[in-house]
Amino acid sequence: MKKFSKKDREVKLFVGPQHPGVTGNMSFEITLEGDILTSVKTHVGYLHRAFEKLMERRLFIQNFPLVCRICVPESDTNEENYARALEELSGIEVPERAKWIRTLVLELSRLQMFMRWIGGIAGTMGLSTAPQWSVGDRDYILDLFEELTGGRIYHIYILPGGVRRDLPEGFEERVLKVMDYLEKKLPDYDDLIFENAVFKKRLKGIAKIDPSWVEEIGVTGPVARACGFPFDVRKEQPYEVYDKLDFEIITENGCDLYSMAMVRRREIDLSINLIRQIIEKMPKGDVWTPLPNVLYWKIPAGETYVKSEATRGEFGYYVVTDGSDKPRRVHVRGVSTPHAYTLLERLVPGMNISDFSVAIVGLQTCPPEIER
Amino acid sequence: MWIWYKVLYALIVVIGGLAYGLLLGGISRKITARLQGRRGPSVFQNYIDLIKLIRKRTAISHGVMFFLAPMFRLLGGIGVLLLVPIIANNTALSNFSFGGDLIVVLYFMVFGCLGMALGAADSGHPHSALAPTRGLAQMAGYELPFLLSVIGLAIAHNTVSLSNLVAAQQGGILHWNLFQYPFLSIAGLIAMLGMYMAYPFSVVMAPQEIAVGPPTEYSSTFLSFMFTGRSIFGVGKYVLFMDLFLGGATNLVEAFVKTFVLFLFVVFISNVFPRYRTEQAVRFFWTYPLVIGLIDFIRIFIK
Amino acid sequence: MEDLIKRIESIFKVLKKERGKRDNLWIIEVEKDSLHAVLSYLKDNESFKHLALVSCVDWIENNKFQLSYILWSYQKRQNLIVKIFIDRDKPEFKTVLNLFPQAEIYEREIRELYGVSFEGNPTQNEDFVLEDWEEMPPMRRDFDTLKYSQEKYGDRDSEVQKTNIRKIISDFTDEWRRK
Amino acid sequence: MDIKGILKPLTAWKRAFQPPHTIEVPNKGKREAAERYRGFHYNDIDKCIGCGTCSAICENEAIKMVKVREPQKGDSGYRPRIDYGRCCWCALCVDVCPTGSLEMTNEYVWVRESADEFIFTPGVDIIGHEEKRDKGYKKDEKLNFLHLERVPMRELDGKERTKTFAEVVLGYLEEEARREAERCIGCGLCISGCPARMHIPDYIRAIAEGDDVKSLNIIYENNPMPEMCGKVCTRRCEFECSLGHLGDPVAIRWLKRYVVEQFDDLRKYVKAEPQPLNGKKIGIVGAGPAGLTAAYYLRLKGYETEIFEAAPKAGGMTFLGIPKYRFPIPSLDKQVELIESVGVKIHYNSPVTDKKFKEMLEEYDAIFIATGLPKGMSMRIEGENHPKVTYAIDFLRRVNLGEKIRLDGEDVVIVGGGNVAIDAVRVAKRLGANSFIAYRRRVVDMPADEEEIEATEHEGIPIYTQIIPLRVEDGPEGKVKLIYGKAKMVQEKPGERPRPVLIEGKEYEYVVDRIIVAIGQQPELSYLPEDIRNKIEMNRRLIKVNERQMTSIEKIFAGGDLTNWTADAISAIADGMRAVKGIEMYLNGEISWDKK
Amino acid sequence: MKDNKYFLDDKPDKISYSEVWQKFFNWARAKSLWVVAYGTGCGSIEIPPMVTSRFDAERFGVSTVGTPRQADVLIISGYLAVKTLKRVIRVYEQMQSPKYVVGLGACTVNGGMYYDSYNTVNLVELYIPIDVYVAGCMPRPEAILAGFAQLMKKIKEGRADGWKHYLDNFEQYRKNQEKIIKNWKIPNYNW
Repeated sequence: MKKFSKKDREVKLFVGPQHPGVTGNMSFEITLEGDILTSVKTHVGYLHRAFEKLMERRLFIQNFPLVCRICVPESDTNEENYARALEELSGIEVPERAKWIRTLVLELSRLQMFMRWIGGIAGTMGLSTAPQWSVGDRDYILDLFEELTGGRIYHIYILPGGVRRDLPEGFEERVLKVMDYLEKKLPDYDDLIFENAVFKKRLKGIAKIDPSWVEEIGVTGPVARACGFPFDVRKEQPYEVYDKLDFEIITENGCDLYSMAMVRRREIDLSINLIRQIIEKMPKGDVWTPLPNVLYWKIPAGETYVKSEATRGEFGYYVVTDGSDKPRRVHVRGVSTPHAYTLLERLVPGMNISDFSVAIVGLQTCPPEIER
Repeated sequence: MWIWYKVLYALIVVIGGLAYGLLLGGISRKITARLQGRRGPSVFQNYIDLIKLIRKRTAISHGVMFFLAPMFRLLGGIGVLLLVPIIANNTALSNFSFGGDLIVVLYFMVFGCLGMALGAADSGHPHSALAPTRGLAQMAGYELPFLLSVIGLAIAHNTVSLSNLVAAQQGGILHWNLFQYPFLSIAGLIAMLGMYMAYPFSVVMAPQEIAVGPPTEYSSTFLSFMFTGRSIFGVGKYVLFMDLFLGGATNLVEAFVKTFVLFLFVVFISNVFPRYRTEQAVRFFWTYPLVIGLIDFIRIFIK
Repeated sequence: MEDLIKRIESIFKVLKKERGKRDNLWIIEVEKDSLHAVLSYLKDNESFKHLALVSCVDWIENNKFQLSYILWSYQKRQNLIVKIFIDRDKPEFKTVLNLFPQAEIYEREIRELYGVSFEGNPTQNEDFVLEDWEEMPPMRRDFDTLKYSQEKYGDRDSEVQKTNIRKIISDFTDEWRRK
Repeated sequence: MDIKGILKPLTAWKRAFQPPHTIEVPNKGKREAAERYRGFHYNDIDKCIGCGTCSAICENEAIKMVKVREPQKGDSGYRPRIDYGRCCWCALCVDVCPTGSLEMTNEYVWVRESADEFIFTPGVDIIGHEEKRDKGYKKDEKLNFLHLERVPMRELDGKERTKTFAEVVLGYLEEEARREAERCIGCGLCISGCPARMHIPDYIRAIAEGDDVKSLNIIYENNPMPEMCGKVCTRRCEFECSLGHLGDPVAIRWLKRYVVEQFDDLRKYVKAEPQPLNGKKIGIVGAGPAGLTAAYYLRLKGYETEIFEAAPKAGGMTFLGIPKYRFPIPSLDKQVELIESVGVKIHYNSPVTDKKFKEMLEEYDAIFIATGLPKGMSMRIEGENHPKVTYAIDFLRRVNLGEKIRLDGEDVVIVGGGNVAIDAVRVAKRLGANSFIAYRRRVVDMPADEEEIEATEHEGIPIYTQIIPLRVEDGPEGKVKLIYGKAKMVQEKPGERPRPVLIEGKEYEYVVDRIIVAIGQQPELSYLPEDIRNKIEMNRRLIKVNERQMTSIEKIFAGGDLTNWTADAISAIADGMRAVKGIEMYLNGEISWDKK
Repeated sequence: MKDNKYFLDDKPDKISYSEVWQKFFNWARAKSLWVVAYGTGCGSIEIPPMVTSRFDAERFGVSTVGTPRQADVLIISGYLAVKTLKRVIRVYEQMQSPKYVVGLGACTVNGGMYYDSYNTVNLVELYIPIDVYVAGCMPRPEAILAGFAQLMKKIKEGRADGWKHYLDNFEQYRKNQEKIIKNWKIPNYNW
């Protein structure tokens, strides 16, 4: 009788790009032994738009409609990062109020991303009520964005020198109203999701990260914080007005998906808290320092690396200028690049196939920012 | 001559069952929508979906088994529906129930699922091939508490005829098995959740994990057969559980009400839980319902 | 931070050092051959454990590729960009995979988009974002993406060209200016 | 077992009793987008000037300009056509639009079945959201990409400057010039205003980039007298500047002045390399801007050029007519030096007579006459020949030629409202007179530059308006009396310039020491031989020429104020440029009088 | 297994039935549109809001399914990278007729903001037939719903025959597709 080798028992399976369990347009080549994964290979490139090449062909100001599309659901971080890089290289000062407004926008953006993520993580486990609620509630934040910036998803609101428009009249109250609404609804989410027995059972102990990996492979964001590492760019290297806000870094010690989920759950509270603080402390004044003539704007040669805390971790922009009116090179550090490749490859062996899509949503991989 | 009447009645029951099943699906969607804070589709949406599916063209071939599987599914559904008496001792609606119908029903229930599994495995899609293994594992899970409760009831009432079971529960609400043998009923009802692939036990049709499970490759007319089969099967199971635990029905209105309550129970649970992993689901079935059911089972034996 | 640069200078040859536009950023250029030693020293002795990014810049005028390694120290809260230049005609370098596992994917990206090969990186020749790519590596400065796109993918509206208003204005009355 | 965890989720059903928050679109009405929503474009095509800035800033090349109407001054006639297969609704075009005509409405539904229906020209193609434009993304007054405020020019103080003939305008410092040049968006509409079609955006760009030499050379491509233009040009380009619609136009004139002022000796910096002589000779009468221009560029093209000038200096009216506080002599010399350095021969103090002109006709292959308008126009009223009545042009000429005139304490009335009138009144003020202006129409109707009118205010010069001179009489104590009537403004047709009509009956008078008449000038053609003078086709008092500056007489080209109703230096330069082209074509046989 | 050049063995033939039935089924088709859950581009960011509680596309019978086999509608949500195009064509050919394609956003019409990118196609209509285009970048959920309304109207009127057009002009489409996609063999990491 022929003995089956391990190789014979292995099944190769392709998850994505068209697969309901994959966030965004990416694919994974997984090897299965029964229900257990033995290895994974990540494939991206389905969303490659050659941003960095296109940016080298466009004026600095023309790049803003591009950068906000680099990570689709979280456009403001991109805009803010790129704007800050240009400000640094060209020496433009930003008015105080603009900084506060930027921080407000960033926090709102984080908040909507977390709301969306709730839908994602619960949705991958089949709890379709959660995405229906959270994506619906997220829409109120998008309405705020629409009112403030004129766009729901792509805001093109943060430009070098400040922000594009001042807050509309009564905007602060409406923000607070939405925050009140969310705070009222969040206990429902806790009941439905975060305290759900099945939810806990599915997430606890899954995708267990070895804390030593965090520094080794450059894991950042909630994933690192779930391992007890207080890494948060907002505190580490405060940008905009984060140094003037009062908050603590959120950490958990479980190192598994449940801890990551709880970090994100608590980040929602933190974001709401920060938004309230910002609105309370926001000063009056100008929101815009006029740029040089944008059609001919040249920035002296130099290079810089700026970063900020996206919902997924350290989002960085490496910008090189050569004194012309176009950037020489813009390289975006997509947060989830190490998460989707190096970390996932280490996490996968021994994982159940049912947990695979939960894990990729739990790590919050975002293909557009990996491939750009 | 009576056999032709029987066939006519059977046809009416199947069509009525289908209509009712589709309507329940529509209502389920509406209720779910309400929970999720939205309007939801019309309750007749499922009818429209079915009409559309029937006239979609299919251009896929994966072999004979692939085509037969939906038939098995449909047959299993019709079999279950036609064997359980909707209204016991009613000429028209007691269907083909006979002395040992409970055993045959159990067989038909597995038959449909097995057919499905064969078809899925034959469709050549790795995801849908994964689904039967999960489905069978889960079946092994829920069949245990279900069989426990069915056998327990059979022993308790000393019969394997559904009509007799129903008859034994007549005479007031407290005579229902639900109250007579509450623990067995709980085990049976939890097993029913598994049977309906309701969350948290929906490991077979797990869209985020293995595409959409067995019917991944199915489309158009075949899918409509599956759809029909599922609706009829669903109604059949509701009727079965009504007969087993809720004392059957003496008229159509009662039957509607009772099946609707069972349906609400499934909807009530399935919308607020995520899905278990396969082995977690099996483990769940083999622990809590089994243990709970055993309490009554032992009680029956002692008696 | 200046101490650190001095310490590095005392051990390695630093070709160029430059303070970034903000306080906690320094950019140093080192010799190509000593890069691994520098990174290794920074990682082990100076707590620069977090490699944020490996990037490549095409300086086509000088016929060079610049490779930048962006490091971050959690303890010092400092960013440090270590850069080297390699020859554009012979785009080869050695991998830093043994120091930073996540460099694998950044190097694969550079390999695909710039054509710089990294000796010792086992997966560098796998597809990253492109599939069946036959032209020169697309991120190189001499690759004309607009031309490529229009030739390959077409353009709906090509008959109306982008109009130069300047030209129209200067043309519209005075014949004498026309040749 | 986690009982709490199993029961808690069931409480979520309480949400089922809250009303759904679904927005019922599109079956039950339509949801309006936010006030600032960046929806579809709207363009007010009458306000739009077709500058193409939106097209320039669009990173997607979604905006292309298409011809909608005939071009005219300050309006290219092109309008943005937007391709919604490219647009990304970033609204950079709205923020950069210099007229504010481009807006975005908050409409957002655009569904089509064919891919070809996504191209439209807002304002031309009506798509249905035009009426609802009260909401949407609009230009913000403060926060946009344009720099609407001009860098102020430093000037001599008003009281200070009436005492001397020193230059009033001090010119930009380097930093100011860069800042001002930076404002230009490079649309090129200014070119439509400039008769000489100078490459304005290019040289402004060069200034902004700090390359003054490049800028100078661009300027010299079609203007050999840039410093003169930089100081006294009527700057019609600035009226067409697209930034002028919402803010101040770019100070094109001051920028040109800045560039040329940077160089003491233009000969070193201007790359003027004349081609070797080709044996053809061109004679030019009059060394005004037109003549100098023609001579300079013809010489660069290899023709031998000679200019005959009656005055002791070149420059024509810019030398004789323009007061030195506006255009000092050294500036003029600098430019003439350059022109002479390329090989242009200028014969000073050599007025052309009819005899000489006949000789010239023999000697030269072509003749260009640009003798301008050296004679003042008369008011055609009684007593105009009074000795105390002079013509402004004669007055200015005398002053500029260095005649020492003092008018201390005299009352001088200047009749007229043009630039010459204002020059005369300011010169008279500087010579010590209490001069003032009497004009037929209102101040707003004055043809003089606004800036000049403002300058009179700074210098404390009154302007009396709606005054119609009736006659001149002898006044007491050797003074002279100007009798005038008041006028009322009558607009006959809407849109027409109102006409002053005398209010009959009442008469007033000014008793002054001197009356200077500045109501226009006329040519002096006595040097032309009689047969030519009789034959030559005239357009009222000016010579008629075609678009190549050809007169009706073979070999004779004409230009400058002599042919040109606008009568300013830049038009004269343009005439010169045109004549260069015409002469070249004539001598190459491309055009001739037969085919004319 | 024989080396199939195309994903389909051969092109499926067309259906024909009487007009009344046609109308009835067209009505049913219009009322029940199942969208394949494939976010091909950044437009997929507005699909979740559309199908969830705030806009609730299920009111019109629009719901998502996980597999192309069962789907009626393919949403091209924005730009198509070359790598995605290959999968999109495969997904489209796996879908069963009658099938419809909705193009979202500027990128599907004329390349959008990636008109000069070497990796995104400009004119999607060259490779698969698109029934309804919705302008926007990205279109709001309301606009997408309006697009669906238009698609429903088109189906009801029996004009939504992009799939027929695809079959009729299969060679032409294939030629266009082959111009871009070099390697038609299915890569080993795709099903």
